[in-house]
Amino acid sequence: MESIARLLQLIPKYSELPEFLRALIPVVVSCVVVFALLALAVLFLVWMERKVSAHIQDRLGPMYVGGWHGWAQTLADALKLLLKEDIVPASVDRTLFKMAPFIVFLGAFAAYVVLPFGATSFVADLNIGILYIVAVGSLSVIGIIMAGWASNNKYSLYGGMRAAAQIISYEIPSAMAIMTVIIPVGSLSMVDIVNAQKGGIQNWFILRNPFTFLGFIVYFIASLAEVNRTPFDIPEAESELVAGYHTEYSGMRFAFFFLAEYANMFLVAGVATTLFLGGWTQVIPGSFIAPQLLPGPIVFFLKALLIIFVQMWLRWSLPRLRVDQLMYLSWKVLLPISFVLVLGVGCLAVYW
Amino acid sequence: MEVDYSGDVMTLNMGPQHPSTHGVLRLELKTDGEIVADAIPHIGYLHRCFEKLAENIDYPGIIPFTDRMDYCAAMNMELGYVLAVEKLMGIQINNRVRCIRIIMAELNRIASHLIAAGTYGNDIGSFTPFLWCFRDRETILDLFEETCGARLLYNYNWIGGLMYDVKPGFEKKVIDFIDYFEPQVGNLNKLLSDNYIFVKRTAAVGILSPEVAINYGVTGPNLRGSGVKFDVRKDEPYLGYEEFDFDVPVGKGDYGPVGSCWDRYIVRIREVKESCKIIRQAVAKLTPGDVHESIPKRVKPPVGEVYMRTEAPRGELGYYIVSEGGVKPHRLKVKSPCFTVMSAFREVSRGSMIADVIAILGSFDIVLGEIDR
Amino acid sequence: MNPQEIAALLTEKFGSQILESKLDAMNPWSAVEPSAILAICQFIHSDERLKMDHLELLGGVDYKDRIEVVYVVYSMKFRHRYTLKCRLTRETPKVQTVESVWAVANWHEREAFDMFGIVFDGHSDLRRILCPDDWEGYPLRKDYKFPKTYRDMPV
Amino acid sequence: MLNYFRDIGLGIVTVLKSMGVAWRHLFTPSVTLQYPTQKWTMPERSRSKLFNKIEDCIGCGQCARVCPTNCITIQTEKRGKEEPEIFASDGTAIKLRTYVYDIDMTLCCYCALCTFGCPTHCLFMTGEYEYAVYDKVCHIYPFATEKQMISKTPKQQPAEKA
Repeated sequence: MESIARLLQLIPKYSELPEFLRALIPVVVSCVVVFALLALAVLFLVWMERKVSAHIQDRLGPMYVGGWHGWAQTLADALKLLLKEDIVPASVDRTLFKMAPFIVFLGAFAAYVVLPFGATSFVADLNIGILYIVAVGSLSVIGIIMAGWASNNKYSLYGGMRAAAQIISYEIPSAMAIMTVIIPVGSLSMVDIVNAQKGGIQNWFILRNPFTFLGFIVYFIASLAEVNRTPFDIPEAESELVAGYHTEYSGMRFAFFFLAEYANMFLVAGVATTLFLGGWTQVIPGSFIAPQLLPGPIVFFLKALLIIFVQMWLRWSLPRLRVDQLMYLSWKVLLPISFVLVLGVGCLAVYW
Repeated sequence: MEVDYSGDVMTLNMGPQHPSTHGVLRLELKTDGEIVADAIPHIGYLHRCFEKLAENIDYPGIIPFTDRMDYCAAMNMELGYVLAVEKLMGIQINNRVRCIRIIMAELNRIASHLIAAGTYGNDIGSFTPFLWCFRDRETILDLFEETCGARLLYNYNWIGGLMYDVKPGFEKKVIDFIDYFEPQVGNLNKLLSDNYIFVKRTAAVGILSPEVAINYGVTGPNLRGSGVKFDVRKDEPYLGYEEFDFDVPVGKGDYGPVGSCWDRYIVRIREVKESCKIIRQAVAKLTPGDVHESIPKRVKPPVGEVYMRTEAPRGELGYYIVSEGGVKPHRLKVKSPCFTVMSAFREVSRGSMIADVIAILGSFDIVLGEIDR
Repeated sequence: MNPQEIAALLTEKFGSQILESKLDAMNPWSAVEPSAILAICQFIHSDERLKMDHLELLGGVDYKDRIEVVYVVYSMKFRHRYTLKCRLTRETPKVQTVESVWAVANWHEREAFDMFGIVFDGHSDLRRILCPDDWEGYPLRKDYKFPKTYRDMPV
Repeated sequence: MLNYFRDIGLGIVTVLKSMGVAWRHLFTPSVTLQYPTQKWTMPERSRSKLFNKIEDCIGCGQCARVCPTNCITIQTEKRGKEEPEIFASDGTAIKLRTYVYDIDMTLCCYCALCTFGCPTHCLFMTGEYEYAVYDKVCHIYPFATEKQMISKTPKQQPAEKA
């Protein structure tokens, strides 16, 4: 946000604007920028998912729209969804039904505020950054339950209930895994966490010690479950619950759920990148071995894309778990492991 | 509308339009949370009056309709029918017809089992094996198309013979396909069959004990999954299957009790390998001959009745034909394997979870066209 | 056991209730008294020499002057098959259910009821199975007239 | 306890194994055919749209009789004595004028039984499979070119079969 404010200073007569406008405009502008980036990222991710799945399945995926490997296919699909009739079934709870997709999306979107894309490219550096992400990120549960309840459809209800149970359960191991990073850094600020990992790949938390490495694995699995990706996609398991909580949605509102899903995917990948893969920092420290070839935000995106690719790769090679197995994994496997990790990291911090 | 006041039980209608009911089947689930207290199947949404239609069409004209019962294994459907009519009329077929019929039936069995395995993976949540299976199935359909011109509904087996002789070079293509295909089964096993998540989802779920299975008239891979070694091809051979050397795989309960969903699934996978074996032998036995040799000019069976059963991919397919001496059958009753296995569904699925209901249904490998006929 | 032995065994056990046997047919069969069908089925299912534990087929046949119910039974243990027939009147076709002997008979009997109107006495759930619940008439009877409409929809 | 760790271990192994298989497939050539631009050649026996070479049709009606779905409508009349004799390409004399020869492709079940009964082999199935239309009526393909010459009172149709 600071950089955007500085850029806005360049506009002639900007400083003559009233005080509240000068406070508001950078906020709005940065929101728009983040939203645009997010939409672009989502479009790209959807395209990427189609391509990854297609090639794993010996197909080609979309090939026509846009020319090169169908790059504009998702754009066309998004436009189609926006142009579609907004169907609200007769017996739904209208207010909740209309609100739910936006709340789900809000949860994903709001968390981007503290995600540091580069050394200076972030909206805000809150001192409780990671806590804020965990808190705001769970907002989407409310939206999902709202969608499930308001749809007045039994499949949606099942989807909503499953999602609630699942996301809330997996919040705990994921928060524990985040703690394995917070303890050595000693700060909740995302920027501080990245700065603690400066100086090349050996300083990243994923390679710092076995506890943080396992922490990364636990966080990765838990985050998969939090964003409802296979093998943990039981809330929208299409072979059981048709489409789960968004069964009754169509057109624009469905697009928002879709957007939120991929935005969430990018969010957890971004958080994992920030916490464990050194955020925007280079793989090899530039100053003395190699020049800084790529700007920070691009490095960040590449790292996040790598994680997202693994997510997709997993999705297209594994079957889905059952509800009880999912809960078993969360409460009996991930939770004890994450406790041990926190303990271990704590010991390291105290006695090393 | 009936209202159930008995506490927390909710009625969940799964189907007729549901992604994993494999067609238009409706399951009335009485659910208590995720637990299914009772699952009542309702069938008949795809009823096309096959048996009534058959009474109004002459014998050769029925063959295209038999194709449409089990559209995944049309060759086997028509094979059962033509064998029944041939038995009724006392027609002898020559060796070439016999071998080509066996090759076609076994190829179609592979194709059908590939669909079964693929869609089962899809039911469990793994989408990739589905497309891999369809990729291989496509090659089989290409072979069929080249031979008889159709990819799905063949009308290839005729009473007393075949529609066309196979094209020159067919044998080589079949062998090439088998050579290519056999390693692919291992690939599928790696991704799906031995996947621990898949095993956890399917083993110890939907146990069908041998006694219950026999009592419910379950046949085919579903019965063999329960550990009963019974295969019409072995135990009541038709078409000279007794000359072929193949095994009858049964469920052994590798990952849990015998008769689980996983056993039923793996029996199909193993059967595919046996089919490959049979095809190799049948191709070796293929002798020159005329496939139209014993096609009767006019199909008019004598008065009588016949019950002929064959081993279709989904189990024992029986045709019961009553002839009153006309050009049309007086009565044609089909004993469809999926119909009987579906009647056992309620028994098996009681007390499982919603996800398990899907797993059980998928492991039965039903085709609604055959249930409703 | 071959069909002759099975027929002999049945005649010995049930005597006059076996109305007619045709053993040179492609599927050797015996026509039995409808009132005795349950007892006969229980016998062939549980008898140590027969053990006919697999009901392959249960279906009706309309012969214009009578309706027959055909039972094709098979033994998984001894691998032998036999066919039983029940001859019923067309006006009030009624026979005892064999659901208690083979569970699979439940659906087969429902189908026979749906298609021929054969009433199975003591059946636990005798509803239509393939046709809609409010369908009129029994489609596989020979004198069945196809309706022009169903619920005001043209058929 | 042992089972617990065994479960976890097997889970990890299976995930890695599945991912390995999937990874290999990421680089295998795909089998997709880009349909509207690429098409495969239909085999010569392929059964799609029916076609009747009406010049060779002798109007015998074998096809209509054998069709299980009654999708072929054929009406003929005797050719007049004074009309010149015409022959099908295989030399069969055409004694009937076929003035209606309609094939309803919506009813056709593509069994090809009609083509085998045809004595002059004028009716055959082509490999053409792209004939989607907007109206069902457009799927009734009339092949007859001649007009009815002798007006006759329509014969009493035989009572419809039950």
